[in-house]
Amino acid sequence: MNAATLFGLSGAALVGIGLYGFVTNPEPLRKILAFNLLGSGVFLVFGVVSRRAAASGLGGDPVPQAMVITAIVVAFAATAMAIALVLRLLQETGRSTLGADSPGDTDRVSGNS
Amino acid sequence: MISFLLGAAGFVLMTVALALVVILRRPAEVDHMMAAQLLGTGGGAILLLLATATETPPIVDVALLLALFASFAAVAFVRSAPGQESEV
Amino acid sequence: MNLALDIFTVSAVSAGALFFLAGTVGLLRFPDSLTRLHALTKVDNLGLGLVVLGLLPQTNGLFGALKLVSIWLLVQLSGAIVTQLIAGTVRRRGSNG
Amino acid sequence: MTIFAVFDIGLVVLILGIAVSTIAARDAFAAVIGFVVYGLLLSIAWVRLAAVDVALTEAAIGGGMTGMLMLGAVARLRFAGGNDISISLPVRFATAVLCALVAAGLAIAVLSPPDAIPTLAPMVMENLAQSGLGNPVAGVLFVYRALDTLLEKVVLILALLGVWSLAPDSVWGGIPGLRVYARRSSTLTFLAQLLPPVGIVVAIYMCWVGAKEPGGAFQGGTVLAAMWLLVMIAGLKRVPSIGQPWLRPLLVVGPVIFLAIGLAGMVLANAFLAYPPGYAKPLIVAVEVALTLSIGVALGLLAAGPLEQAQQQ
Repeated sequence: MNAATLFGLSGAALVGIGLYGFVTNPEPLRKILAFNLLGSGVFLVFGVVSRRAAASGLGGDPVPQAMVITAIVVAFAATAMAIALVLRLLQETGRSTLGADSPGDTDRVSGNS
Repeated sequence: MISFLLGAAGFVLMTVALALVVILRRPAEVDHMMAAQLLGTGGGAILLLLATATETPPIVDVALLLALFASFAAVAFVRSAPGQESEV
Repeated sequence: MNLALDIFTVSAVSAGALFFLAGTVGLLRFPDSLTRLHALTKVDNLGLGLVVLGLLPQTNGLFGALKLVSIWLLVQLSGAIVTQLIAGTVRRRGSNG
Repeated sequence: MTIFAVFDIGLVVLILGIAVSTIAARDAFAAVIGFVVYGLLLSIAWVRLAAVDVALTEAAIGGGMTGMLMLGAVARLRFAGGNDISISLPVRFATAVLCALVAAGLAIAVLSPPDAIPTLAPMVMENLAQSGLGNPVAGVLFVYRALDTLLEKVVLILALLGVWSLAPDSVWGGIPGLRVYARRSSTLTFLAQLLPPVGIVVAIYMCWVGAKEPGGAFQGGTVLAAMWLLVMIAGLKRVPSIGQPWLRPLLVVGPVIFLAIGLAGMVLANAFLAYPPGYAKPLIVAVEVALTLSIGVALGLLAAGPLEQAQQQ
């Protein structure tokens, strides 16, 4: 097993961990955090795609790398937007979730992340 | 030489990992705040060793950014630490 | 000449790595936050300094060496200040967790 | 080779451990600290994957900026209600099993590589010389996939507009609610005076070196944003209201120059976002410099958060 595969497997595990946190944590902020964790796991899997396609004297394929850089920046923008939504919700209702009786709504808040 | 530098990087990684486990398991937030600082120094040393071992000078730039953002994150920790609300 | 430089690198980097270990031991053993903070910053900065010193002969060119030293200076300065800030938090809350 | 393997396994175990502790942490503050540590560690992993460009971005954004953004929210949400929903053990268990299945599926995909590995790397390298750049990642970002890069800047600005639009009417056009340091602290002031000059040099260096080696507008811009935030947190500069006349032009100067060069390419090089032969490198450097400024302002304002105070006259 080479290094790329090892990091790819850890990326897969991170997706699992992030998904679990995203589903089970009731706080929206923790959900956003878990979603970021999930995202970075996906990026790591992409890193493996890049590393495997190493050619032309490069350490990795530059195309997936450029895509991951773009993805990190876009993920940051989405996180900022999601946090702004949560803070606005807190301002309006004094709570950071949308009612305990409708768990579907809770997901919608952080679905923007 | 290369395997020595890598071994040293692995050793520093081990000490950093141990320290992180100790820091993050303690209950006090103050201990948690040290974590970023620890990665600024320890992570920096690991990256510098890797840069020399793999003969990839650009990795030194990663160490530079790591150091810069570790202290930035530490300032963010201190700013948002529990107990700061009363003054705001 | 080359051998001498290599020996220098090996000894300095080893010493640096040992200081990192010492910092971790300090973190494990010291009783309160302030002393742990002390162990972390002082010892780890010294460890990084020794690693940088050891790597200097292995860099190619003056610019690379300058960059290594400036990283150490940056960590040293910002580390000292950030530690001061964290210690301030400890003192204000009167906790020594 | 074995030392590499031991190092990598240690790193992976550490990263996974921090990830689990982030999810399992008791309070949000500890979770965010775990996330920052995770981001900084992940940049070491990217170095090991020979993706130094990504490592730089991850250290800057994953470690520094996302942490700053979330910590601002943690302090506000500390006493928020509505977090008393508890999830029963069987549901947790079922979730864990399903998440493990998802992870296992991905792991199988990782372990079964395709027979012919699809790669565009040789094509990138073949044509890189024409652009005058030395860094293949910068080549992809600014030559082959320039449209993606342009749209990504637009996404940043749209997200910022979204954050601003969430403000109540009373503070419309006001000042972002960045949490500044509560106490005037001479130590923090010193740091905020010491670090920004270093940071600005690093940002210029990142931007400059990006054409040849890993680095570029994203990383440089993030450093600028971090330094700006540091100065504002220390209270040396006030957080500007978003109506400031200098702020909005700075925000769009990068994308506008990018777009203008792209449109000029339609006339001079027969394609949108194509560079006239021989002028590729100077044009790309010009775009990068403008983008660095715009990214710095956009990221800084995004991390500063939603509007909270009305503009003072």
